[in-house]
Amino acid sequence: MEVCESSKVSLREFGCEQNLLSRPDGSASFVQGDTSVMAGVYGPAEVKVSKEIYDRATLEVLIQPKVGLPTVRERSQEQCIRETCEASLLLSLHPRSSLTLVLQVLHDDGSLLSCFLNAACMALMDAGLPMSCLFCGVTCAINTDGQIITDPTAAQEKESRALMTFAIDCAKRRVLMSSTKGSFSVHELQQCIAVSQKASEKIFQFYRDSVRRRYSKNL
Amino acid sequence: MATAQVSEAEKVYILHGIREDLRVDGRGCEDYRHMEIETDVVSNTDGSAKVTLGHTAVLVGIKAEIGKPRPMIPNEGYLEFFVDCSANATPEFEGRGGEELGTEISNTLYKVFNNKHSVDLQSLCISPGEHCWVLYVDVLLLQCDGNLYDATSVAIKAALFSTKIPRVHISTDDEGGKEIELSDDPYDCMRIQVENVPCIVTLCKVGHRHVVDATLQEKACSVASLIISVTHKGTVTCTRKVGGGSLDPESVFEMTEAGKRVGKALHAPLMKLLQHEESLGRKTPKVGFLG
Amino acid sequence: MAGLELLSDQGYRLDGRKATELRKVQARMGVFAQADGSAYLEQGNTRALAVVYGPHEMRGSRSRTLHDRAAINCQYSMATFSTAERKRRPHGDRKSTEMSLHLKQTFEAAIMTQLYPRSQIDIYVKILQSDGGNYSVCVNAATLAVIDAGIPMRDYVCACSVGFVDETPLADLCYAEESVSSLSVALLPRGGQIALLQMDARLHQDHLEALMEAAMTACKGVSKVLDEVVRQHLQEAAVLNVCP
Amino acid sequence: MKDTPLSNCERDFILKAIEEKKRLDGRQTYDFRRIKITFGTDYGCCFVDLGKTRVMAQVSCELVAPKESRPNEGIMFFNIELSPMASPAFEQGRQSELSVKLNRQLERCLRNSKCIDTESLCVVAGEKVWQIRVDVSMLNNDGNLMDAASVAAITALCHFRRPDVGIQGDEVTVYSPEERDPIPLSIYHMPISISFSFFQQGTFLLVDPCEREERVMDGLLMIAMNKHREICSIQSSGGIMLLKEQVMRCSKIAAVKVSEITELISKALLNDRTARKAGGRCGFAESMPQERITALKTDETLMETSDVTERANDIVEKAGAPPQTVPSPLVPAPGVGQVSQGQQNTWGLQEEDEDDDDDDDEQNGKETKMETEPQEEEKGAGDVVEISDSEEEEVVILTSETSGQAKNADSSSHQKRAAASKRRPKK
Amino acid sequence: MAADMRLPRVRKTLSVSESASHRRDLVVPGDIITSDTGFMRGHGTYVDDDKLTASVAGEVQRVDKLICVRPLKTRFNGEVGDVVVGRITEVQQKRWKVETNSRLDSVLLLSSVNLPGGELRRRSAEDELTMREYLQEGDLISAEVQSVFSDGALSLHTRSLKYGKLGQGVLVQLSPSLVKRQKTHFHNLPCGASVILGNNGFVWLYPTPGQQEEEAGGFYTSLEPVSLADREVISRLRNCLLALAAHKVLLFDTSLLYCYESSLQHQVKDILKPEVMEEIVMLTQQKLLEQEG
Repeated sequence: MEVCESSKVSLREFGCEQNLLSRPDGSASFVQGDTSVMAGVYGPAEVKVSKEIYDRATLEVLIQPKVGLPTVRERSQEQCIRETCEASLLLSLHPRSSLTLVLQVLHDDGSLLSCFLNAACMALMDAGLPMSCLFCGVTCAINTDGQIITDPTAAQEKESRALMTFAIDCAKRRVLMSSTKGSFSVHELQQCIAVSQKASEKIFQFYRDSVRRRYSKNL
Repeated sequence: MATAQVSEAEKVYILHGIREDLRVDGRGCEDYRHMEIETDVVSNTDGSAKVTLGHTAVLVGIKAEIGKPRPMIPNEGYLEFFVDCSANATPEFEGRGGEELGTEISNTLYKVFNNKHSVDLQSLCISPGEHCWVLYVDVLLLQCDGNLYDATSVAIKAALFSTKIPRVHISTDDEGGKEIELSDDPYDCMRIQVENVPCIVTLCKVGHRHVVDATLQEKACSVASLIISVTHKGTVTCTRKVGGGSLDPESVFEMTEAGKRVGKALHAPLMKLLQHEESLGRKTPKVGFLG
Repeated sequence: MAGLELLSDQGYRLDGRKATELRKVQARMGVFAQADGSAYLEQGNTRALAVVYGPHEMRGSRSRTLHDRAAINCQYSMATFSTAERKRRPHGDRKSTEMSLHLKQTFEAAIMTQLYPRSQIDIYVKILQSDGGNYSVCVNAATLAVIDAGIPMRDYVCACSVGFVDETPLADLCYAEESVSSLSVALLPRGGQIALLQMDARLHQDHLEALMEAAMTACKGVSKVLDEVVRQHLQEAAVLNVCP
Repeated sequence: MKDTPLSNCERDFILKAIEEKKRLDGRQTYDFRRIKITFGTDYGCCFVDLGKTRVMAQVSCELVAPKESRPNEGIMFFNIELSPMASPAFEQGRQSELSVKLNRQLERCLRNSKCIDTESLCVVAGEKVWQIRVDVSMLNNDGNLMDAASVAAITALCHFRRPDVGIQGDEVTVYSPEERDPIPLSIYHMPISISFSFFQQGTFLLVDPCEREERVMDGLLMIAMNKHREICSIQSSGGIMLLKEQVMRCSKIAAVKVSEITELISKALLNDRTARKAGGRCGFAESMPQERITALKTDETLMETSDVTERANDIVEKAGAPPQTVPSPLVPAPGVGQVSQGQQNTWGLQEEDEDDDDDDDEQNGKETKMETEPQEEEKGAGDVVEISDSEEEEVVILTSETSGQAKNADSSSHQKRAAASKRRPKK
Repeated sequence: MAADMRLPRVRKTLSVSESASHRRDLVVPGDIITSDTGFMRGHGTYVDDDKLTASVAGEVQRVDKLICVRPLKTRFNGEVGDVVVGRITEVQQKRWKVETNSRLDSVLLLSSVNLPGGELRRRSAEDELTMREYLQEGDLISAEVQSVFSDGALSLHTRSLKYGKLGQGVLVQLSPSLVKRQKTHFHNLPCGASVILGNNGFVWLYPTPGQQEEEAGGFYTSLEPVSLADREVISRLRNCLLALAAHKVLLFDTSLLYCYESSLQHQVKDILKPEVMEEIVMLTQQKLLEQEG
């Protein structure tokens, strides 16, 4: 297996704005290159009796596509994100209540799922919800030459042989969630995980910086 | 209302009354309530009729449209039924509340009317396999006071009687394609033979006897009823049992016999009335809802 | 527009009416015995049937209960055979839902709902035959039905649509005229208050006043007819009523 | 989820203020809030901020068969989506009264006023026409969604470019933007909806109500107009009684507001066009405010990945053949399946372990709370991990080798740590 | 078997006769009744610009300084002391909900009924549990309005031997405004049946009871078959009531009795035919006028 070229292993510029909407309890927009997502969090709030869970909060994740109504693709992404969030949020602190995370696609230029994850994490942080750890999403694509590309654009995604998105927690750099498409070897998978772990450090550093910047005036 | 609430004592009173052939409103067991029928009441349709039976009111509109014959029967047209249980009839029907009842009635109507023994479906064919007339029979329930099936069937028969389908002229153009032309002349039209169209008689089993044209209160006392469609010759074309209770074979026989008798007698005055109305012509203004 | 001359040089419209002439209005109150109030109204070839139930105990979800007034619940539907082209669904599409909303809004303004806290009033309107001005006909029919039900109202609500052709306002549009431009007004004639105003047309602002004036005059015309119908109904009933 | 109800005193306060011609945000009665228009990366994507209300519009197109009644006209489709992001009271996929009202008003405002030349959208008469779809998503509801939506929709339509098509015989080719420049829609005029809210039985009138004001208002009058002072639609809503004079006054105010907003839209469109021509990047990344402390941006970052392959190799080698640790269930007799009995049961043990662990943690947490705090701050993130590492090692020893348990315990230790760190600021 | 089919008839449009057009007491919504501020505003009116205005269509009625408008048809607007016939719709804790054709369901409290075993018996928790045995959903009762709640709902009581659960008989639902207020609404008609003319427009027709069985406290109903003769009378009375109501004739014992007498020449089931109905009502009115004059 070829050693991947370092030039491909880069993250597009990314940015984030927190607390940009007035209605939600927490909100954030996250931009990765041209891909951008807005997230809003409501909760903990009253929950419908039918959805109530007696020992923890009910988390609902909704993805709003840019055009038309949510389809099966959005539903499966919602599932991935919900599981990730459930793993990191301390839901048992808010029994019998509801948390709603709404994600709105603003522009899709590849690595959408990882952008969803990052926006979700920033919004949850903004909402002040207790979490056991932060998480971030990294998308890796393996192109036909076997090269690993992190944070691919839509065009790169199209040309790739395999596409993997991992959610990584900040404490141990463990994989919280993985979603893959296409074919790849075990070795490649491990490589991608390793790359993603590396990339996550940058993102976590960015989280840290942005939160530090945000609270710079308060402290 | 679609259903009426009746206390136990009232039930007993109704039950005993029917046993003695004297119903609450003074009728015998095989008497219908006063019925008013008028045809041609809605002008956007090809045929229409309004029937009131006691407080029950039904409006039927028939629209003829050109469609494609069913592949299995290329030389026949067909009928489509839709029953709109509107909220006007009772607030229970608001939103989707009336859909269930509507589907139930329309399913029965398909069985009763959409066959070549009831309506001459071949006359609805324009060119076999290609074009035929589709009659959209839309039933609108305006008020429910029991016995919807009978009122609906009478209204459908009357509406079919009044239906005027424009004559069709088929011409062939140079390339062999057929062109359909509808006649503009309102008098140049096709009528539907309604002689064999059956009427529905609903018999409600109350206690040990059965009644026709049950009111809502009587319906509430009955556990099962039999829907029988009968032609003018007294032939039974369809029977259906509705309601949760059961009927023993003897009473089914008795009810069918009674249904035949009642149904047969229903056709003669209906046809007489329809012909009488037709003979009045266009000069007498329609009463419609203004009466 | 559309190749049709809506207003001839002599000032006549498609159906031979003058510009400000209303269609013939015929109505009857108390059509059905089971409802609390009912009315049938035809305005030209548009015909509507309105039925009122209530005020009665809240049905369905109690959460809609209003503690200081009655909740008004409207449903507008069209008979499947009411239009030239057969309709598939009698109600539930966006347009009928909007129409139901508009009716609700109109009658919330006119009915003295504060007299019936925690109750509900149902108004169901069905278009049997449609030839333009559906909203107006529904409002007029529903007004009669509400009066028939003995529910207190500030005043009649009368509705009428007007259009604007060749610098001339046309009153009470039929279907063919409606496609060009239409302004519908629901008016409480005595105070000149507008309960609902809706316009679907491109119209220069300067013409608005003239058009609204025409609409209000037309509504007042309708109100005269309704008034006659109600008085007639009252007398018919009261003539026979032997006063104690 | 239900919207939080407005308290009576708030209601009274707002009404009182309106009577005194004052508004919550200090505006005058006829003032609009600040309108900001930004564009997305694609054509036909537009954001409108009206005060704190924020909506997004996206225009898209596809080739479809035309309606039978209008064989040579394109189709316009509008959809306003009340995304639950905008307000907790909005539910996904439900046709609420509000959504019907907004959708119909937008249709009336943009479709019925014939502001777009639908005939130019015809490709092959009777067979293929363009369907232009406008999706408006509400992102934040702070009142007056209608005006924001109408501005967003018309701006997006102006901004939109559809692909060019070529017809050769029966074949229709859609050219990609690289092949041929996309074509803008032909727009005759720009109708903009202006909302007026009425209070106290129509005695008071406000332009551009915010969410609080919308809650206490009696009713709304929406007038859609273009800059030629042509009214495209009027709609009153809510149980209000209007007088003719009020409607006339509103229409005059609307004319002024519309010309202002039209000006703004044209300017925004022009700016965007020049920016795009200059080849500059445009999109959200650019529109993100740099000066706010809530926002941060980084540039493209490279990563050191030299050891990635080694690490991957390491892991793969170490793992080797996957250990068959999963004990197969014993079958005492045919047809009887059994779990747990006679097998290695880890459940009871694990629970105990966790309990112990918890206790430990709790004590740890309490003890270390005071002492470790300065330390932690100094050392930063790495150290926190270390502390937990040691804990985790313990955990790993205590529990059996099933990974699920390790993870379980792991997360519980995380919880503790988070709990501990949460306690810290209280001090 | 009989099926009576016919074409609908055009309603005779009454030319607004002189006598009627002079009736100034008929008003429609929005009509100004008086601009004199000395009057009090009653039901069916409101004050607009100091003018007393009608809000419903109907007859103006004046009692001293109080002006009301009584609509032809309306829901029951109950007052204390009114006799009502109602149907139980719900059994709740310590009370029944009763449908009485009012704008809200009426309430019958457990404490406002006579329970078996003496009038002054304390209501025990057991009684609460066995409420459904006394009155269950669908049962009809006669009762009196005890009080009116602030939202307009009525509180009923049956603490008199004449009130309580109703047994065999026929309920006719009419408009409350057609029922004349009288000293008593319970009548044993000489034709062989009894009637309760509820103020709420619910009229209960039942065979005249032989003697009151009082021990059950009004919760016992006989299920013995009613004789055919009684049935015929009840059915005839029912159809007469509907005929009178269709022609908006005020209902009280005399009008009902006259109508019954006028109908005797017809078969019971024919009474509801429009032309017969008209004839009977005309006869009734003549008799009523004769009696008056």
